[in-house]
Amino acid sequence: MKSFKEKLTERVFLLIALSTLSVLALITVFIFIKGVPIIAKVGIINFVFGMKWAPSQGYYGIFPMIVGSVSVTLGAAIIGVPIAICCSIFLAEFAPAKLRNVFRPAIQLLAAIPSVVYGFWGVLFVVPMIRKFLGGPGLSILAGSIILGIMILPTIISITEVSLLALPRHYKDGALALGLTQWQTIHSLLLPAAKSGIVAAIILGLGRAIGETMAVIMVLGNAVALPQSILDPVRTLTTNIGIEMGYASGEHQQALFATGIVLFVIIMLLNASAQYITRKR
Amino acid sequence: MTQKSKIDIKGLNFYYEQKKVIKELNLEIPENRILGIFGPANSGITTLLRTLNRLSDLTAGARHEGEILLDGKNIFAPDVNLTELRRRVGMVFDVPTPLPMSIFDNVALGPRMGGLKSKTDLEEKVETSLRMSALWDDVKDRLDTPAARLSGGQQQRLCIARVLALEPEVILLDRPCSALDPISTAKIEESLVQLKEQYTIVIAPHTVQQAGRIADRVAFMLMGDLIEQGYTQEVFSFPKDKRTNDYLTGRFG
Amino acid sequence: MRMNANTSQKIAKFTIWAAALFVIAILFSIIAYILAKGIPMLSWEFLTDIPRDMGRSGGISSSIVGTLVVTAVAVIVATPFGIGTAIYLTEYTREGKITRIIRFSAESLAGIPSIVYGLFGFIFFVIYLNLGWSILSGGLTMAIMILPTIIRTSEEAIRTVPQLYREVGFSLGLTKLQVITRTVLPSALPGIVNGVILSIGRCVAETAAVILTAGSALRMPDSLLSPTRTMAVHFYILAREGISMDNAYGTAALLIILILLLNVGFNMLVNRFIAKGR
Amino acid sequence: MFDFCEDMKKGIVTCKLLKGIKVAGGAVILTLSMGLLSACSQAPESATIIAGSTSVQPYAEILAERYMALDPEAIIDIQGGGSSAGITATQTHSAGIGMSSRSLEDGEKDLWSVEIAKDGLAIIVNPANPIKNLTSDQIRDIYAASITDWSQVGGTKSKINIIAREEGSGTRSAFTELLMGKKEITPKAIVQDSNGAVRQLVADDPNAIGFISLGLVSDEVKALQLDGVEATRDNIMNNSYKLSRQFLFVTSGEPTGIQKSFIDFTLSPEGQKLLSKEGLIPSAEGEAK
Repeated sequence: MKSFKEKLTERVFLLIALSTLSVLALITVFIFIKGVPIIAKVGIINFVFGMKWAPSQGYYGIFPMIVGSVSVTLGAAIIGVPIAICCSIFLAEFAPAKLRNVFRPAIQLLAAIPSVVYGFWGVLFVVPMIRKFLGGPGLSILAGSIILGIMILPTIISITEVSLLALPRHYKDGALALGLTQWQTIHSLLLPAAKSGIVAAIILGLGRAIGETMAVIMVLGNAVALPQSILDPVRTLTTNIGIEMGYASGEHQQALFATGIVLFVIIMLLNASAQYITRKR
Repeated sequence: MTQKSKIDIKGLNFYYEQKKVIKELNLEIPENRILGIFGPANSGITTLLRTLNRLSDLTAGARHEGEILLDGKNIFAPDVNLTELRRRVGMVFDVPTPLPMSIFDNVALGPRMGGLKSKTDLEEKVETSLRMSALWDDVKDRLDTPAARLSGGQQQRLCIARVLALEPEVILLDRPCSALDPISTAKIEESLVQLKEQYTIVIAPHTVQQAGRIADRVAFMLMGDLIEQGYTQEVFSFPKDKRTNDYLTGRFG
Repeated sequence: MRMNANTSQKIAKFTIWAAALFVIAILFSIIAYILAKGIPMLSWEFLTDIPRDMGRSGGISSSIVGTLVVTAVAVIVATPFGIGTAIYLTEYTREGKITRIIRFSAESLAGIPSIVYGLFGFIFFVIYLNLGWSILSGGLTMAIMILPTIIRTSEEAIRTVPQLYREVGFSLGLTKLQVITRTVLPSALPGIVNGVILSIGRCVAETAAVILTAGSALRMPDSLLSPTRTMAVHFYILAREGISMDNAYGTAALLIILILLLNVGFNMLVNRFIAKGR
Repeated sequence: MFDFCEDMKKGIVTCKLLKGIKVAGGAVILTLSMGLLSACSQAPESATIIAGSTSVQPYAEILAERYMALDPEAIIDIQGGGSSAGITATQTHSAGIGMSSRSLEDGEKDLWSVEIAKDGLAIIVNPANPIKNLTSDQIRDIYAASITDWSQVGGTKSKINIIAREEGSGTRSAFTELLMGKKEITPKAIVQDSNGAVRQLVADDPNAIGFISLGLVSDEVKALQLDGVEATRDNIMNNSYKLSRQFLFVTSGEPTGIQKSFIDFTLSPEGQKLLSKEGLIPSAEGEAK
């Protein structure tokens, strides 16, 4: 029999555990309460697909920013994912033990560097390089993609490495015993076997990229027009909030919360799909 | 049996989910003696020991039939206080399990959690327990060092001391020496023989020889069945059951 | 034409090594650059003086204090909730609907961008609870932000505690709560500390969420309701407004050093525990 | 490993949804009350909060720093938030003094306000850019993207990189008001969220054009003449350079106490000298004193 005290303790722990749920609910409720009125007023189609963002004139269309977020995130994935997967293969299969013990904390450190420092570094080195060698203002989708591509490395590397290391040892032994080279083993056996983990890692990395604010404010240029090329400046959903929140009031502020809602929904969809993929394993 | 029995197991059946691991077991455990229960792996011995202080409750899907009487009272009765039962029936595991704290705190943990607050009382209890498990001389100068720094044999004697500090009535030992070298094993066996003056000891020895060296009585289990029990000398010299004989002479196991 | 197996092996090996070295090079270049520019700025005066003239001169003591206190509030609030949740998930329940809900919530919280936390903290703590731009608003917002990290690392740490430890506890006559606090948590401590250190790093580095909740006031905070400007925010404003690049580098260098210390400190901690035979 | 929990089966798993909601509600209340509790346990001191325009903010910080040095008892907190937010905060009494870099609109006229200084707006380009002068029309056409190449205004042939401030910024609205007329700033313009960032970018990019506070113009960038008039303080004071705006302090009702003495300090010769040193143009009200 469980004593009353034990039951009470259990309830207390349950209550604590439900704090995550209640906080999530609070966040959802407050962001929605603040943002929904303006969406209702403008109309969801006009808000999401509107091409013009000019709060001072009452235009609240965030489509260019959705395009901005998507293009920068894709760019980050194109740059970051191959490097990240190489690095996790390096960690899981190639690195000598000594190097691994240096490399892993280094990746941790990469995750710990403040995003403003990344942004600053981008302004100092990446943006001028682009301006000099590729033309345009430098502040661009490309600059943002490079910075974000680096920033998502730790997320993707650590999760991919874990899913590579979680594979049964005999997969590798078996393949090597069949005379496959190390690389053949990795790309024909290990990578496919760890596929769901890698996909989840990439999705979480994309989530990080789409949610990053400070670094991209500094390197993206934040123009509210649809970009024509990767050298054009662009604004993302996060930077729209970050750059204008300081000044906004009234409807303008509501519109920024509404931008937050759109961001929130995108992130929740990404999370849910990452969780779904991991569960399915 | 002339000896007073401390524990009386009656018609015990034990299941994990659908699997029956102890079959219709009847066994009396004598007071102030060492009972060795031996047999090949998967005979249900560990389960039996874990049932005696109801640690088996922790395993999902475990259930039982029959009763186990401790001093005449069924430990499965609904009003049994588990905490108290486990204090009366202490357990030492097959690998040394020092907890991540100092030597002193390891031994003092049980009494402290049981409500003993006085520092001097605790110190006295720790010393007595460590003396009884023959560890005191090794560690008396470094009681506040982490227990993990002790050698394997010392760790296991620490675990015995930790159980002794609870002042239990019965001590269960599940292959306590399986991870130890012969010298450490000898020391522990020596302490056990001394301890039986005050305690009832049930040991699952890791070798038949160990049972021979220290047990007063032995029981042989096979696949969940109790095959044979009796005084150590009798069972070892003149096993009644062929399977016992086969096991003792090394035909299987 | 099929590539020869050995050639492909060589190319792959080269590429993978190159990628790894490239990443290290980037990391090194960022850190080295900031440190080279910033360390000469670090002086006793810089660390102990409050910012003067918008941060153009003087030091950053009020930012250091602000950063530490915001972080402390966040960690003090989030840690009990995080560990408590981890305990509930591992010790008190089996996998089922409730754990799924809790895990889903925690993982969702982990994915929410910091700017959204900033929006929430602003509307909830700053406006709704009327805490104003303050250390408390910033700290509580950060607490929510780091909660999932602490839950996940604590849960992982608790799961790796051998079942035997629990059995030892029970066999010593401990109650369930005593088993958890006396045997499980101490064994899980290194993992939990890891989570807390990761979270501290996250608080120290965060900009978007704190700028909207803790404000950007420069003066030395004197209560939890004072607004403050954390070091990351101070760096952002100094560098962005072009107020003083020297002081911006100094602030960034201090941030990087702090983060390096946290990481190194943690690794040493882990090694010490391993050395102790855990 | 996790299925070893004691007596768990009967417990929570069967917990009904209703109960769950009740518990979740409890957790919410717990969180809320925790916040409130911590709020109440800390008696806030009577800090005077000055909030509003981030253009005014740095100057207010300098004023407050000096003011607090003179009167150590006084505590003044400066917050950004933008002109509109600052005005709203003043109306709702959550800020003692509002800072505005735009003039008051209808519905805000009930507030008491005073001009603390004037700020010039400089049109800046990279020092390597040969252009020295642009007309108002040319600037308007550039920002409306009907002129897109420097060669169209007499420069070398290269695309113009337009840099603007963000929506809601007082600097942007002043620029729009004074120069753009009915036209809009092109959405293709790069947007930066501070004077410093605009200046940095123009300093780095030979093809860029931007606008910042006159006081923040440095050697790294070149301020253009507007319709042939040099962007200087004197030209602003004699009204020949037309790009300037007011910086206002607003209070709800006639200021009293610390608000009054801080505003008095701002308008005093010492306060005005501080602002002047930072590149602002002294307020007419200050000179009147």
